[in-house]
Amino acid sequence: MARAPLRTDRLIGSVISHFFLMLGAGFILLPFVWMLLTSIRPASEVFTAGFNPIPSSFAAGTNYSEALTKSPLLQYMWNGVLVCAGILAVQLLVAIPGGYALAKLSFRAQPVVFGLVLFGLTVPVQVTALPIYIALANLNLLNTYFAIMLPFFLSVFGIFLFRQFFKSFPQEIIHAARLDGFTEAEIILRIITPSAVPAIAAFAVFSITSHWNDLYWPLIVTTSADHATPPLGMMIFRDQETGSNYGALMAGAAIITAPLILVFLFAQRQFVRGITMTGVK
Amino acid sequence: MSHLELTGLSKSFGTTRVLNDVSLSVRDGEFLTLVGASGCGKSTILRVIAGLEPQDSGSVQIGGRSVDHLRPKQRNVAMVFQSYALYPHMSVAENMSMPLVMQRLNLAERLPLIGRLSPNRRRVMTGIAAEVDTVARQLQIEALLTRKPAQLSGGQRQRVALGRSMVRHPDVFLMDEPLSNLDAKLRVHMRAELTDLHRRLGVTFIYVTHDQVEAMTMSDRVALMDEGRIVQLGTPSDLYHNPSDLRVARFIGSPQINIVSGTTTGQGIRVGEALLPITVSCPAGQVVSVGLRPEALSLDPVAGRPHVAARLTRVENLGAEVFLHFALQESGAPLVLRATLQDYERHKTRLEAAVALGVECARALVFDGAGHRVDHASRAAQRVAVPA
Amino acid sequence: MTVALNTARVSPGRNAQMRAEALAGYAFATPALILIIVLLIAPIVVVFLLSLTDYQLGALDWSWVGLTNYSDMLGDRVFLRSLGNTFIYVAIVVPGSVILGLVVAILVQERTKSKAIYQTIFFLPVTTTLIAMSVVWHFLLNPALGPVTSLARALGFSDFDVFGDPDLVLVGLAVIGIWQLVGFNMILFLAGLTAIPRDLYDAADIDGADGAWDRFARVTWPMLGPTTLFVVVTTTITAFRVFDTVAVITRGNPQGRSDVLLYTLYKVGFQDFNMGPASAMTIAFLVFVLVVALAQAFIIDKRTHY
Amino acid sequence: MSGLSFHDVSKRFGQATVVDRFTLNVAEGEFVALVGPSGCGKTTSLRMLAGLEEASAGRVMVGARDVTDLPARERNLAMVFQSYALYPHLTAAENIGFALSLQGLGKATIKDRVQRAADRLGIGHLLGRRPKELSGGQRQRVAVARCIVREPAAFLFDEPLSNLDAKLRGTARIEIARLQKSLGITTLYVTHDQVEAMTMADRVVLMEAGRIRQIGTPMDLYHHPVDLFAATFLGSPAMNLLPGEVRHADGEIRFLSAGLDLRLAGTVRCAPGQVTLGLRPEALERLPPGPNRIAISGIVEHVEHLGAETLVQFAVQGAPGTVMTARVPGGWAVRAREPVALSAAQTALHLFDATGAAVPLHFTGPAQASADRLVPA
Repeated sequence: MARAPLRTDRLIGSVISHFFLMLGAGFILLPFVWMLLTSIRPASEVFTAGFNPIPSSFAAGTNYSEALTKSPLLQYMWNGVLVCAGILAVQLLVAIPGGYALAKLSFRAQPVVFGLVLFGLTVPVQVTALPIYIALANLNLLNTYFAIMLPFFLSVFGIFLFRQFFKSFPQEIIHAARLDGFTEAEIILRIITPSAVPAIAAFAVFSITSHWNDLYWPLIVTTSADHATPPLGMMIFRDQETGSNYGALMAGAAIITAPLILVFLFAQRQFVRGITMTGVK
Repeated sequence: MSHLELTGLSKSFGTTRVLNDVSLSVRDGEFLTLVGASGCGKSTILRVIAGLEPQDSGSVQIGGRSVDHLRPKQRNVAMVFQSYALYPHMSVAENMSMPLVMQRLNLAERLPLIGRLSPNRRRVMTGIAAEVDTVARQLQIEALLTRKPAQLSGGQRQRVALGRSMVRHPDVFLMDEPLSNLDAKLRVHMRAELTDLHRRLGVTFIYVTHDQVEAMTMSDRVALMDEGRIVQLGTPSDLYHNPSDLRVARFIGSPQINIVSGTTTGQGIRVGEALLPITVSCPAGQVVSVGLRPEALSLDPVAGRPHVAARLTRVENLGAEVFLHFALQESGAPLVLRATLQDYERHKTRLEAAVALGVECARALVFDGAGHRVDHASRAAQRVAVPA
Repeated sequence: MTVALNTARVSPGRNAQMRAEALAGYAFATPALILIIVLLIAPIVVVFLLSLTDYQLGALDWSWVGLTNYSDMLGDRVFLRSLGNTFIYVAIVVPGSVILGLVVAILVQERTKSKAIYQTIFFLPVTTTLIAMSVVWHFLLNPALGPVTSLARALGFSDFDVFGDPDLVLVGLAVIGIWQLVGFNMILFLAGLTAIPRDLYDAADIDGADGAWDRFARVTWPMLGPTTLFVVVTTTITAFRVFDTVAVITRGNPQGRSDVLLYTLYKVGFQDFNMGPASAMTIAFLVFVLVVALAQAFIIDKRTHY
Repeated sequence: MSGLSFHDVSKRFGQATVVDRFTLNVAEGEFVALVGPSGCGKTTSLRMLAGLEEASAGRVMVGARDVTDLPARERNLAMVFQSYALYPHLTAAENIGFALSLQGLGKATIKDRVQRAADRLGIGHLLGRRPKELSGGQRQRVAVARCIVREPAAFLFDEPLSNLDAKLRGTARIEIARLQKSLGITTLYVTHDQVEAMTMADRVVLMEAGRIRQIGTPMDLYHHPVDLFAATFLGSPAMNLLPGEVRHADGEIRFLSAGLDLRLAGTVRCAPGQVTLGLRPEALERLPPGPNRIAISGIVEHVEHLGAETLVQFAVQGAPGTVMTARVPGGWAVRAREPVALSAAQTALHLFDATGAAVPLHFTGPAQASADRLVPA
């Protein structure tokens, strides 16, 4: 909608803004590009490459197969999938009915429960780590999938999110359902849940990304590679390979970051919404 | 029989009294409208009748039987919501069959997957589908059955919502501002369609609206509500011609009734310089409000008949009729006069200056200081002439 | 459910629908409530109690020590140093990522065709596993092998070792922190920007505020107030919890200049199993986070009039 | 203050032409309403004049000044937006004085002018509040005050009443019209509501699909619509329409439609062919048919009592499927399923040819007695 005399101004403005945006984009992309370049570089060249971006010979095959064979990368990823799926399933089972109860049903303890949820929103997981760790240690449950998942079965954020989402769900539809003869459980199952698909998708993205990428808790409760999640595996892998094989290391890094990046590229909209639903967590 | 009886309903939200001892008797097959400004408690009454909200005290009877202890689904009432409240993820057919599914299948049969194992289920579902088809045909929405609510226009959604309430053959239809989400043209059309539907079904309708035109045009009787009470219950024409209260007079009718304040004297009511020969039962020297409908004023004052002096401030010409806005000469109080185009054209030149407006005292409505109607002699005679 | 004292006043209607609702409410809220108690409330109480003991994992004996852990903590050089480092880190990351995020959001917002591409690129780091990318950054900034250093060398700068230099290490970590947060903040600001009604800019145009700066200062910036507050608070809390990069890249080195709160807490609690002091630190950490959260709630209450 | 004009202004978005060669002159002090269904280009035209949208072709002028290439702020126009576009972070006073503060006026001057404008609209006591703390009607007045405080060359309104409820709309309508007359300021007013256009404007511009269909005084448009679109857009209830055919037979001109045979008495000049007959609801009256009147009867389907008047919908006898609405005085007791006999003066008839264009009717017969249209006593 440029006005005629302003056209040149706009052009200059757009050139300047592109310049800064590209500079920023370069900064953002630098590690990704270098990760990919190094992951296809022969080992001999890694140490001499300097700033030379183009590998002289192509060693992707060696590096990637090494990354997959020298460490149980696939095992880590499988662990990651299991852990994330387990966490998400329990979170949804708890949070959807809980959110509905807080949003649409009136019972005496409701304000107290909601108050606890709000309080929980401000408490980072690191605060509860010590006692939960001690309990798990005393129950001999360290180094299990259960231990990795346990603290996250409760997602106060999930309960809060679904409560907010259901709060804006028209009360009239629920009234109509009650008149039609739905029980409250059926309202959740047949009315509320189908309508909450976008919220569920967004929450799933949020939950999966944060637990796929989490390092702190797995680092505490697992010491073996058997149950290590991808970030922990990455750490173990790096400690084994200290300084010696950057090509394979970068290939490993590429492999464990790839799933989420691919999902992100394919389903950007849902992904962004899922992650930005909260800044706190 | 499904006559409906409300006795002494009261309800408060916190410290706000939304219903204040409301009693109402609705005849079987009647179209009764609850009308009032937002927050007057009219929608709450509907939800109490449906059992969606509990009353604090009082009782609801349908067909002579108290339903206070019944859950909403057991009361056999259907409700059409302002937002239509269609299930967004279900097709039109599914939406319409839902009340019947819930009535006729037990909990196990309703379960997803497992429910399909029941042999009874298929039989019941076929029966329901046939009934839904019948209703859909009546409402001319049979072509929409496979669509989702999001793919429908406002008017179509409205019909689906009606259909959903019709399939269960309820004793009472409760309608909560069902037309307020439609555009003006469609609203006028649906008004006629709804009254037509009421006539065909012959079932009790309780209709809630804030729009006095809907109340006037559709109902057998209208209950005008204010602050949780019924102010007046009567036929539309009763409310228009014989309002019992200033609030009713103001609410019903568009353009709004003109209210001028006057003082009672032995000879009549003095409004500014003018003396209107209206004798009321209250003592002289009292301040009263005189209500004059825009058609009770005229541009041709007959000599000897009462008139008031006013000056024209604005003309609103709607083509078919003209609203003339005046300011009363002494007090500046606004008056609206409704004239035909011909009358207006005829008097156009005269209107430039201050004019005398004829007042048809027989149609004047007098209200005392508390806003209650006060009857007057000239009025009583007129009453007979008012069409029912 | 209480038995109504005055049965005449309470109609049976209340009981039918309301009781069903209340019953369902309790049923649905119970799992959540149990988890809240077991995984949130009880642990916080336990952590607080632990902070008053000398409990060590695996030890049979323990005793109450009162506030000793707290007084020790306030005298502990390592703790104070990590607290200081954390604040420095926050002080770099928050302004850096918030301002850059805002600038990028405004620039991106005005692009038409390339908007989606830029948005994707800037958001990319948010989706990635920080550990893996920390390894890459470590390599990028490696004084011997890293391309950045060799580029600097080629441009005539002297050698530098970001993660080996006590004065640079926090800056280096902060750069990674900013790198990861800019895109996230950009998205939040973009959401704030799109929520500004176009009409306001039209009105500003007619009113005479049509220069880029006027539009920003008179419309955009005031309208972004609540968003900015939210972004600052979230970024502060996220930055406060810095752990991954430290654990992978520096492990507190060199000379403890990159010890941060959570890393120290991790070492004391989960490597040395000194549960008492670790619990005291946890409580300190919780207090900081709660202060920020309360400040936010307070400011929102005071300031957001629209 | 000055007039406004559009000269062959067009607006294209890609392939779509939203406004097509729009030409209009608004005289100094005149109130012109742009009316039409949504998407007809009325708002785009207004925005091009305001400088918020660039014209693809043509010139816009404020007074004698060509402003086509000027930025919005240099056009000296004030606008009230549909959403009011009040700055939520500023108080009512700051909102009203915003443009003045940009002009660099002194604090005292601004305060004084803001107060005067606010008092004029009866919101003087609300100046310290923020938009969020104001009701819809109050916001709308703040938006108007923001315009008058600038003493602009002209006012532009973009559906300013559409966010108000029906009652408030009625009073706001009168208020704006009065204010405009007392300030004597040139005004261009966009609305989709024909009642607003009819009651407020000196002249109405009816638009459809980016083009002007008719320009004229409200009464011109109401009584002499140029085509079917104009005829049905204005007036509520809408004009009754009856498709049929005009035939010349036996020296008479007749309108035929299914079982209906209306004799158009007098000498009407009208070519034979397919036509649509139009009749406003108020033209149908309870008078016996006579010379120069045509009779229409039917069975009542639905009655709406509005108090002062009654709307009667009836199925027209002889024209199956056609339902007409008659608007009659409130005193008439009429019930559904009863027969009605009505008539209409010939002068109240409208005819439209197959393309929808109005056919001019000239009644050259005996003088049309005004008694024809007298309201029954």
